[in-house]
Order: sequence, then C-alpha cells, then structure tokens
Amino acid sequence: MGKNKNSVKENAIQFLFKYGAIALLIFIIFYFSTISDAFFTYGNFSDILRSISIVTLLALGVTFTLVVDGFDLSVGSTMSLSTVVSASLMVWYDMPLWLVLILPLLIGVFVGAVNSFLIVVIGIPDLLATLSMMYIVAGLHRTYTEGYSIYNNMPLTSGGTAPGQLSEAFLWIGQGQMLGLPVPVWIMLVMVLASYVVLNHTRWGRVLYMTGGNAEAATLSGVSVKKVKFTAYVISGIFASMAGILFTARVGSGQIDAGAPLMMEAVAAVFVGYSVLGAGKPNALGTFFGAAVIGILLNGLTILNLPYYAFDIIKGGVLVAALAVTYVYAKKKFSKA
Amino acid sequence: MGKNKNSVKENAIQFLFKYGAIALLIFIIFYFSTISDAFFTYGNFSDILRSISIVTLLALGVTFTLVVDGFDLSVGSTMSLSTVVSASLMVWYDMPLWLVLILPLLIGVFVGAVNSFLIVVIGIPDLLATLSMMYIVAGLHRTYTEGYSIYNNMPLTSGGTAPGQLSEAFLWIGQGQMLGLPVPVWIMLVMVLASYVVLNHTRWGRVLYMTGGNAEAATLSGVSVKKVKFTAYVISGIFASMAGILFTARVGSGQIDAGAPLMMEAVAAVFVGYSVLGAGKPNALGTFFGAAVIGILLNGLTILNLPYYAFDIIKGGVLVAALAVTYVYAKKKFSKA
Amino acid sequence: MVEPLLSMTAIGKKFGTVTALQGAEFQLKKGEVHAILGVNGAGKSTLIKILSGVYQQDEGSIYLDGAAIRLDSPKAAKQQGIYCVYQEVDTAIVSELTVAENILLDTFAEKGNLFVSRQRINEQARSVLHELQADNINVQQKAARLTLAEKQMVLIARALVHSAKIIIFDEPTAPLSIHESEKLYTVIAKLKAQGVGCVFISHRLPEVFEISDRITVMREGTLVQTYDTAQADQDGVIEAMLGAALSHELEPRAHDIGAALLEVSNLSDGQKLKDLSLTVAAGEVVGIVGLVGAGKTELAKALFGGTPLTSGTIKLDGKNAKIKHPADAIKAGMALIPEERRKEGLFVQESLEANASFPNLKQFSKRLLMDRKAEKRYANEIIERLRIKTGSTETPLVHLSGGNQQKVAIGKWISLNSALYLFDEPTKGVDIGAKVDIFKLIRQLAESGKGCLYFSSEIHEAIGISDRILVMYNGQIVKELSRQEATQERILLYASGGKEELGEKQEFGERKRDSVSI
Amino acid sequence: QPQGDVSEEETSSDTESEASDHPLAGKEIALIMQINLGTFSAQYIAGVEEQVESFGGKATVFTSEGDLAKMASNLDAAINQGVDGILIDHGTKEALNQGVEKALEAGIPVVAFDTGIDVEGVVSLEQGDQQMAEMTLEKLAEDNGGEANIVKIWTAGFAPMERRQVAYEKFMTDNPGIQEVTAFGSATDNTALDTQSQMEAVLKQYPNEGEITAVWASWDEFAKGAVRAIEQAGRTDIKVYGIDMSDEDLQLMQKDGSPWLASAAVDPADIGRIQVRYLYQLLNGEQPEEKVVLEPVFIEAENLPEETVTTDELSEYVEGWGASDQGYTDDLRELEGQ
Ligand SMILES: Nc1ncnc2c1ncn2[C@@H]1O[C@H](COP(=O)(O)OP(=O)(O)OP(=O)(O)O)[C@@H](O)[C@H]1O
Ligand SMILES: Nc1ncnc2c1ncn2[C@@H]1O[C@H](COP(=O)(O)OP(=O)(O)OP(=O)(O)O)[C@@H](O)[C@H]1O
Ligand SMILES: [Mg+2]
Ligand SMILES: [Mg+2]
Repeated sequence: MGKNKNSVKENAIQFLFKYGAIALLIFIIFYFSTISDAFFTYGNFSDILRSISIVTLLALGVTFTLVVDGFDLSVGSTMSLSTVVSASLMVWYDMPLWLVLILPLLIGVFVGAVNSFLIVVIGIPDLLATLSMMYIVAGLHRTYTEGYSIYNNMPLTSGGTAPGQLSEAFLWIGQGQMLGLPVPVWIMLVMVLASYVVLNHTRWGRVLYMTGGNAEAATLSGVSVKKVKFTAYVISGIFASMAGILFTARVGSGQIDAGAPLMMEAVAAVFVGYSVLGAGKPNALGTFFGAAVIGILLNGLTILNLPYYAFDIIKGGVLVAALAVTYVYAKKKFSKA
Repeated sequence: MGKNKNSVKENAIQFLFKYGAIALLIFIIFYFSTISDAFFTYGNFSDILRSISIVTLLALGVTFTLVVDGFDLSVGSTMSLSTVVSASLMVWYDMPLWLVLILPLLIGVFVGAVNSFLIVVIGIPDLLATLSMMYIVAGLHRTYTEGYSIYNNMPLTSGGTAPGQLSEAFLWIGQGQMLGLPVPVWIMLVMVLASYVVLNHTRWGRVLYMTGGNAEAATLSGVSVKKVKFTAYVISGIFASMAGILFTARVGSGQIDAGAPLMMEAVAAVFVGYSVLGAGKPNALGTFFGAAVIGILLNGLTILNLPYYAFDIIKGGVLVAALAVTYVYAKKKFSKA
Repeated sequence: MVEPLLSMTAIGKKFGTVTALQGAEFQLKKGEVHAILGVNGAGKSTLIKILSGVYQQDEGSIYLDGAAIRLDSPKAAKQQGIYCVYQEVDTAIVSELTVAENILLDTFAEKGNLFVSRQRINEQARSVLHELQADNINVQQKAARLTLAEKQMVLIARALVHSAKIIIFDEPTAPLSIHESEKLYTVIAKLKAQGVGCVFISHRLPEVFEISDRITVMREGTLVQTYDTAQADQDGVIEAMLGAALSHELEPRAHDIGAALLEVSNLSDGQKLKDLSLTVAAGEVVGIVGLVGAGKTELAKALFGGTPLTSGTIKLDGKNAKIKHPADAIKAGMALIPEERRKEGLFVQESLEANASFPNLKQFSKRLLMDRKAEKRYANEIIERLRIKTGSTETPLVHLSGGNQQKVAIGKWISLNSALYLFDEPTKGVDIGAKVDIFKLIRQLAESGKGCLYFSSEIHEAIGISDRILVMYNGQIVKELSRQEATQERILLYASGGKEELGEKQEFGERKRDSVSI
Repeated sequence: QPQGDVSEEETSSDTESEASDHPLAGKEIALIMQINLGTFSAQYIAGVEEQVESFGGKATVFTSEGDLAKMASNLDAAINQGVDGILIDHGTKEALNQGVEKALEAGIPVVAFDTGIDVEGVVSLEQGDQQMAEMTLEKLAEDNGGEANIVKIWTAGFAPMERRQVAYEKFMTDNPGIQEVTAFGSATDNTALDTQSQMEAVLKQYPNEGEITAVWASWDEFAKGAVRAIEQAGRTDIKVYGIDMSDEDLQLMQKDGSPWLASAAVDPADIGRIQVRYLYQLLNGEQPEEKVVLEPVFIEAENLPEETVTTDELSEYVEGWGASDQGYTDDLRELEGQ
C-alpha cells in the first residue's frame, strides 16, 4: 500500500514510544553504575525507593484525577494539612494510633469532596477549583498550627509543653524495616499495585477511564459522571493524606508546608509516566515509573556531585523528553485516523 | 412567555456577574476605611499599586496566553531568570543601561519561543510544556548564578569582588517617583492600558481571542494559529522579563527564585479578573482588577491584624467566589444552547 | 390485538423556550421494526432520548408491557431492556479505549463481576462483530483509529451485546455505505425474529420502506400519523412529514457561464485523495457528490489549504496559486463554508458581529483599532440579506438555531467578495425553510459571476442546485455528469463504486431509488 | 493549637490598654519578616510578641513569603499605617534602605535583625555568625584530635551564610588535618527533607567507616536532614555539628545516641525580645549603639539532661541561654513592671 518507507519510521517511533522510557531508565542506571560502585547496590535502591515513596503516593492521587480528565492541584496542601494534623493528634492530644491514622484520612476525604463539589456542582473547571482549594487548605493548615511545626513535647503558645509525642509504632510507618525493605516502600508498592489493579483490571477502572475519555458516552452508558468524579477526587484526597501521614512518620515531626514543593514533582512523575509502555494516558505503573526515574536521576546526580541547582534542568529535560515522545507519537497515531 | 419569574432571578445573576466583583471591591474598601484611618489615603493606595505592579505584569503575560487558550506556567521562572540576568549584567559585567534592559527582554522572547516550539511544533499541551520549561528555566537561572543572589560588589567565586553595581538610573525604575506616583505604578498602568487596547480594540486582539475561542475555525478563517500562539507566548515571556527587571530595580539586587512564589498569585489575579464587568474570559482590565483586589485585601487584612497564616484562606476564598460567580453564570448563559 | 410492548402517550418536552415535543405518541409491538420519520427538528431524537432515559419528559407517560415506568437515567432504561444506538457517533465512542471495551461499555456501569478479563471481553466483542459480519475490525485496537463507519458498527454491536427488549437505531445508516447498511438490515431481521422491538430512524426513505413494518411520521414535536408500511405510499408519507406537498425544485439557471475560474489538476494528498482534476467556471455551480467518507470534506479542505498536498496544481483565474494555508486561499479569492460549522466555521460563544467581520478584519478597522460601528452595520446587512432570525447582532451564536447559524457561517464571507465559494454540506442539519434560503443564496452568488463548489451527499439536493455534477468514490472523481444526465440512480451507482456497464443493467433493478427524500 | 492563644491575646491586650497610662504603653509595633517558616521563625515571633506585650504594646506581623519586593511593600504599608516602631527580620539593605529612610523621616524608629541595613539611626542586630562557626568547628577539631574528613553542608545566597563561610575558610587553612570530603546544600522549600535525601546519597558514596568523620552543617535545617539520614542509615561513626538551635532541634539532639553533638546559636526568642528592647530604647529617646552583636551560646549534647527539655528550660543547663538581658535599661524594666 505504498507505506513501506513510512512504516519503518513509524515502527521506530512506536518502539521508542513503548520502550523508550524503559530504555532510558536502563541506560541511566547503567551509566551511574559505571561512575560509582555505591550506586548499584541494594541499599541504595531501597533508599531511592524510600525517597520516592511520598511523592509516589501523591502522584497516584493526581493520576486518579487525571484519569477522569480532571486535575488536582490541591494535593500538596492536603498533604501538608494531613502532616500537621497527624502530628498534632499525637503531640497535642495524645490520641491513640488508630485515630491518628483515621482522622487525617477523613480530612483527605473532606477536601476531595469539597473539590468535587466545586467542580461538579458549581461547574468551576478542575484546575481553577483545585487551585483555589490549594490556597485555602494551605492557609487552614498554617492557621491550625499558628505557623509552628509540630514536634515532641513542643512548648505550647498557651504555655506549658505539649503532653504527647510521636509514638514508636507511628514512627515505624515511616522509618521501620520489614522483610528487608523500608516500610514506606511496602506501602508505596502496595498502593501502586492496588491502583494498577483497580485502574487496569476492574470494572471501576474502566468506568474511570471511560468517564475521562468521553464523559457524555459514559453518561449514555449509564455511568453517573458526577459520582465518578467525586470518587476520583476523594481518592486523590486520601492519597494526599496518606502521603502526609507518611511524611510525618518519616521525618518524626509535623513540618509546616511539607507538601507544597512535592506537588509539582508529583505532577511531573505522572506526566513522565504517560509514556511508559505506550500507555499514552495516566496510569498507575507509569506514575510509579516516573517517580522512580526522577528519584534515580536525582540520586545519581548527587553521587555525581552535580551542583544541586542543575537538578531542575535535568528534571525539566526528562519531562520534556517524555512528553515529546508521547505527543509526537500521538500526533502520528491520530493523524491517520 | 411565562418566564417572568425566572427572568428576575436571571437578571439578579447577570447583575451579580457584571458588577459583583466591583461591588465587592467597593465594599472591601469601604469596610477597611471604617476600620483604619490609614487605609483610605493617597499614600496607602499608591503603595498598594506599587506592591501589585510586579504581579500585574506577570499576570498580563498569563492573560495573553489564556486568551489564546494556552497557559504559561513558566512565567515565574522566566521572571527569576530576568531578575538575575539584569542584576548580573550590571554587577558582573558593568554593562550600560540599555543593554541591561534589552538583554533580559530578549531572554523573555527566547523562553516564549521555546515554549511555543514545544506547544505548536511538538504538540505538547500548553500546561505540560510550560511546566517543563518552568523547571528548566528555574534550573538555568540558578546555574547561571551558581545559586548566589547578586548584589553590589559581591565576592565572586573566582575570587575578587564584582566590578559593578546597580546604577541609580536603573534603581529609579523600581524605586523612583514620577508625577506623584511611583515609577513601577506608571509602568504597570501603561502596560495594562496597552494590553487592554490591544486585546479589546485592535484587530490583533480580535485574532487572539478568536484563536482562543475556536482554533480550528480561526484557521479556516485564514488565521495562522501557530503564529498567533507563538506571539502570545513571546508576549508572555516579555512581560515576565519586564516583571523581573522591575523586581531587580525595586529590590536593588538579583534575588534567586524571585518569581516562583509570584506565579500562582498572577494566575489567581487573572482568574479573579474573569468575572470583571461580565467578561467571562481573560481580559487585561480584569487582570489588573484581580491583582488590585488581592492587593487591597492583603493590605487591609494586615491592618486588621489578621494572623499572617490566614491570608491564604482569604485569597483562596476570593478566588472561589469569583470563579463560582463566573461559572454559575456561564452555565445559565449557555445552557439554553 | 395483543397489548403493545411499549407505548408512549402524550409526551411533552421543552428545552427552555423551545418546545421539542408536545403530545407525542408512539407504540411498538414485540418483534416489529417501527420507523420514525420527520424533518430535521421534528423531535425524533428527543423522543427516543426520553425513551432511553437521557432526558425526562415534562409530561406524558411510558408503558412497558402494560406497566407505567419511569426512566430517569440511561441506566434505568437499560435495566428495562431498552438500548439505543445514538445519532451522534462521537458522543458515544470513547476513543481512548479499545474496540472491545467500547462494545462492552455498558456492562462496566452495571453491577457484576468486579474484575474485568481482557480475554473474555475480546471474545465477546469478536462474536458480536461476527454477527454483524464485521470480523475485519480488530477488537484490540483503540477506537480512535476506526473510520466513522466502523465506529457506527461498534455502536450497533454495543446494543446487540445485551438481551434487549427494545433496540433504538437513531439514523444508524447515515455514515454507512450501502454494503454495510445491508449487513445491518440482516441483523435487524434477526432481532425481529427473536422478538425484539426495533425503532428505526432514518432520512433514507427507501430503506425505511424496505425494512420497516410500520412508519410513524412526526412533525413539530407531535404525531402526525402511523402507517402500515405495506399500505403506505411514499408521496403520502412525505406530505405528512412536510405538512405540504414537496415543491423544492428551483428555477433552472438562467444566466451564462463565464470563463474557467478554478482549474485543479492531478491533486493528491498522500492519504485519501488520489489524482483529482476538476474545473469550475465563473457563474457555475459544480456539485461534488459522494457517499459519506468518499473524501469530499478532504477535497474541500485540501483546495482551501487546510491540509497539505503531495502533488497537483491549483490554478485560479489562470494563475498558479500556491496555497499552503487557508490564509493563502482567502487571499487568492476563495471562501470555505465547512461541514461542521460549530467546530470549524463559527465562534459560537461570540456575537454575530464578531463572527461576521472576522475573515476580513482589515475592512472593519481603521488602522489597527476596530471600527465597532462598521461591524454592526455589516452584521445588520447580512441579517437582512440572509433573513437571519436573531434578537440582536450581539447575541452569542449559541442562541441561534442551526439553520441560522449556518447562514452566519455563509454570511461571514460575503464582505470579502470572494471569487470562488466552497460549500461543504451546507444543508446538513438545516430545516427546509432555511435550506431553500441557502439554495437561493447560492444561486444569487452564481448569478453575480462567482464560482461555487457544492459538496454534498444529499444527491437530490445536489441535482437541484448544480449545473454539473462530479461523483466521488474513495478519494477519486469517478464520473462527471451534466445536469441533464444526472439522476439519483446513476449518481448513487457511481458513488458506491459501481461501473458503467453494470449500472446500465441495474438501472431498473428491483430497488427503486427515485424518490426524493429529505 | 489547644487552648489557642487567640483568646488569650485578646484578653491580655484588653487589660493592657485599660491599665497603663505610661507614655510608652499602647505602642503599635510592626514586625516585617522576609521568610516565615518553621519553628525558628515561630519562636522568634513569639519572643517579639511576648516582649512587646510585656511593654504594653501590640505587635503586627507582616509576612513576605521570601519575596523581597513584597517585604519592601510591607514596610511601606506599615509606615502608612502609622505604626510606632518597626522591627525588620532579614531582607537586604538594597531592598529596604529606601523604606527605612522613609520610616525615619516619619519619625518611626527601626531595629533590624540580620539585614545589613546601613542607614543612620537604625539599630542593627546581628548574630555572631563568624563566632558561631568558629565555636562549632573548633569543637569538631577538638573532638577528633585535629584530624577529620568532613562533609560541609552550606549554601550561598544569604548574608549570614556567607559570614559563616568566611570563618569556615579561615578554619580550613588553619587546620590542615581537616579535609573536606564533599560539600553540598540547597535552601529549598523543603530543606530538611531534601538534605536528608542528599545526605543518604552521600553516605552511599562513602560507605566505609572513617571516610566521613563528621558533618558540619551551616544551618540547623541542614543539620536536621543530615542527622535523620545518619540515624536511619544506622551509622554511628559520623557526628554532626550545626549552627542555630530551635526547640525542635533540641529534641533531636537529646535523643539517645544522636549524632548531633553540638550547636552554636542564639535563642530565637531572645533575638525577638532583645530586638524589641532596642526598639523601645529608641522610642524612649535613648541612643543605643547602632550595631549590636548577639552573643551566641554553645550547646553540647553532653551537657543536656537525661529527660527531654525544651528551649524554655534550656537556661537551666546551658549558660547564657534564654537569659539574655541585653538591651534592658532602667526605664524599660520600670515599664515592664507596670
Ligand atoms: N438539548 C437541547 N437543548 C435545546 N434544544 C434542543 C435540545 N435538544 C433538542 N432540541 C431542540 O428540540 C427540537 C427537536 O430536536 P431533535 O433532535 O429531537 O430533532 P430530530 O427530529 O432528531 O432532528 P434530526 O433529523 O436533525 O436528527 C429541535 O428544535 C432542537 O433544536
Ligand atoms: N478513514 C477514516 N477514519 C476515520 N474517520 C473518517 C475516515 N474517513 C472519514 N472519516 C470521518 O468521516 C467524516 C466524513 O469523512 P470524509 O470527509 O472523508 O467524507 P465526506 O465525503 O466529506 O463525507 P460527508 O461530508 O458526507 O460526511 C469526517 O468527519 C471524517 O473524520
Ligand atoms: Mg435526530
Ligand atoms: Mg464531509
């Protein structure tokens, strides 16, 4: 059909698209390994995994909202709020562990619900609604602690010291080991796997992708688009809260504004993940992969002793490369249609 | 036609939409005036205007990209780059004023051009392309200064002190007065007016809005959408550079990362501006108005002695309110279609 | 008589101030194919959207098997066994999902197994497509890669997956070729045999008469009459649809045709279009006719610089024109009224003024500044000239009806005084009154010496308006017919890939396609 | 926070305004800050507020989120509001000189902390940055007998950092036995966590005992990250020496087996209190010296008690902590007594 010349080029692009990201990762790992013996070790990789665990959770939430064709910019603030709330529950109020874990998650649910109210009921576009919520939640979390970070036995503004401290059991979540891997890594892996299964292998996942792909068609097929969007934002809120809890446990205190800088990184991870295995759309494994690429790169660059200020260039470069592959491919793919 | 009951309600909404934002502003001003004598003074208002001048310039750039249905997240980084470049040209290289003003603007043009290359030629969606550029440009500007801020006669990493300093003429741009108003305020007002005239009263403005409204129809009406998008991003880059220059002149040194916190604020200003005078779309006067509302609110809230950590809640709240009015109205308006 | 399977009584529905349905009635028996006919906007789609739960009726009731039912969501309708193939293909296809997932889309929203087995759904999808004799569609590819016709087959397959009581087909054959349509007819026959009630909407009268058992004609949102197909005659049905006997014939052209204006030779775009040559003279209306997917839109866009060419030359007024972008085409004196007006032709959120002045902004600005008064003046001029119904020149176009929108899409080019007009399906989705207005306008343009290219798949309309007809099939011009030679049958034959000798034989074959359908 | 201080503040200021007719009572003080994050800032603000209240005044905090232009605007806004006195925390002289001059013209006294303002009539406070660096580095050398491989965590771009760097360079030339293995550091939005990740990578790079003897962190945010990385890597051979001390840091230092051995710092609350005192001296028409260097305190982990203490109680164990009465004059003591 006279397209043999084209098809070689097309196949190359297709290959690049499907395996390019993975090839890149292998190349990076190989390169750093030749530079430093310390790089390709079990210990270093478990550290890298641990260092990306928080961002990955956040990014999974963003993934869910992107799947339904939304966008959650408020995850960073939500994570900050959950960070200080979980710490304060222990430090200020000496609450039992189960409450310390449940309450922040409920807050995540609440933020997600408000987000979807603004989007679904009021009709504010996703980006703008969650941008506003980003401000509001950030303000709330600072107001809640009056600008303080929260740590064991901190002095209270009302005088006296706080009664509680972060319990060992709680800290184990962020700092412990289990079966040879850090606990946060287990949490991350379980969540990635769960998200993957839900998104790719269950009916719910199809409903989510369907809603994101064509909301009208989903409605006609009997899907309640409002409910689906609501669910996605709530899931995003829950993931952000989990990230916040993990952050508190990892750092051992309730740092203020912990989530803000992680938001963009999470978004970057999701977008890098678009190009994994030719998905071309938000997907859980890709998100994990994106976070890993960025984490490995940063780790390797530190080992290389590259100045920290150059990191952002690399991060941006990887993002552009991943996006370029994805969208050049998408253009090829659909121009024929 | 049996719609008299509805139409009262509808008219109320229409009124709210058209004049709600302005009524809100008047109310806020009135309220703060009753609280403090210091508020409603010429000095205070000229200060407020000066304090919003940089954000407004940035926001005007974002406005142009939103008009063509794009989005520029890289303005903050571009502003940071222009800040350090303009300072370094004077401090490190002792260059004449005209070069100090021209070179950063050229950099703005360049960043805008790269943005539009990624968007128009490669086909990466605006948000993602400019997000990547945000990282890259941020990294570049830090690498350029090796992480240092730039100030008069700073010590150089290569040993010795820098030869130059920020000239008086340059500082006048940011700190001088003219005809009873600070120079940055004049610059801002001129730029707002120019943007308003271009967007609302010229052929070009029409082309920009129509391209944003329906790129496909614009193409088939003989518009080169690529060129239009290119122009919008270049304009955005130029505005960001101007903001950077203004920042340097105002602050008297080339601070690192100056633009990052302003980006979200600029975006917020633009979105609040959507609802001004019933525009329902990005517009120059609205952007100015949005920046002013936020500036006045923050100024007034400090007078009220509201805790600093609560400001973000107010900012987010105003944003939600403005957006809600805009989009509830939009729903009403177009639901009949 | 047995009680009907479905009965809808006194259905009323308003959209804002528009009354879509008023006292509409409809009945369906088990195992019958019941066609609904009516002009554009008669309320057919609205009626069946109420039946499938997309809209809720303002008044009236629906009985299924004698019991009153409420259908307040598509889901509720599906639970009752009512499935629908919607008219607008793209609203129902999720292009990011695979074909198999699209076919089984409805099942995902139902309760049932939580886990989805890719293998199982692929198998299910394959077997349904087999039933439709569409085995060539690969169920694992993304739906985005399908042609329009294939997408339509997928949507039909979606409705067949379930054991339905009622299946509604809303203009399912519009994007299908005759061959594919026939596959659908056999499937409908099978469903009928299984006792499924089928509702069939179409603008193609012959097929309606061929496959339906009963015909319900609607007009202005209400029932006109229900016929037994066997007893009905076409002219009667048409008269019932229109409310008057059809007299759409235009006066024959009276003015002279001038010199060649557009000469296209050997044009290809590397994809659909292959080696096309054609000419248009000043004052001439040339119809380009072909079935959906023949490549008419591509040709129009290619001529207008919307898509790049791989070979071929375009001469305008005897001079070689280099057209790389629509801007070049406009400069060279062309104007395109695109097929999808809302998507490609208009800025629906903007005012009529802004739309009307846009292609020719220079004329409406003094130096750089816009001249609002001139814009308004011009807007009023085209409102008058094209008889556009609108409140003011400042209303956003979304508030205008489709026909009026289409007039604006044409009117916006008039200020340019172009030499050559390309009309791509200008009557699509337009009611009959507006249609006549548009035809008159095209005639006027031709009389004043403009050249017109009229792309359409509505063969009878093309015959009515054109001086000469070119038939397209699969990206090529396969036949040129003069006005005198052109008949529906001949055009249809060439348009569906038939050859001359074969055509002569079949001309008076069993299927009569001589009626005019609107 | 539990029993949040909002209500408390209201009641206390209410009683204040009724109670006193001292000429220095009821002053409105503006605190203009560049960055406002973390416990150090919060403690500093608390110190300012406490001292201002005890003088019968009211403090307003203007925050700038690190944005110098906003800081300059805030300074202008404070002047416009006609406050009685202005405190400045960080910022640069280039950005603030103009506003400070305007304030002085308007007769509003200004006291600056770590700003480098050189306008006549302004009292400038400065931590003894060089001294703090020297204290910790000397302790480091002493603990290791003058031989050590150290990691430096430092970043450019802040005046105090650069003063600390001066001392560091001098120390390195004076102590040839001390080798810098590697240096890194970045002030990000999430400094402690980023430092932690980077430190983990460094530890991976130098996995053997002895390759790194100690970490010198030029800022407590760096120290926090380094300490956590070292603890979680289970490395007991590496010690941390830091500068600055917030309450939170103190908790980390007191932990069993904490690698954080020593820090030099000025009590953040003290800085706030002292700054306020100098402002009131100016308000009172006194002429204090224009450059005030705050005496740093050296804190060693070994001096800390078994049970955890907070910075409030630190004065009991560390000499000179929280007890500074720098800046007091008789008039001020009298005012405070009211
Ligand atoms: N969502 C809607 N909002 C407003 N008006 C509508 C809406 N849907 C349909 N209408 C109007 O209702 C009337 C009936 O439309 P409907 O789509 O049912 O016509 P139809 O008979 O299916 O026409 P066609 O042959 O073009 O498909 C038209 O006047 C149309 O403009
Ligand atoms: N091979 C194809 N793949 C996907 N979509 C197609 C294909 N061919 C046609 N279409 C779609 O069908 C529509 C009409 O196609 P095309 O322009 O080829 O035909 P046409 O002769 O103009 O038909 P008509 O104007 O009657 O719809 C277009 O919207 C196009 O996107
Ligand atoms: Mg219809
Ligand atoms: Mg077409």
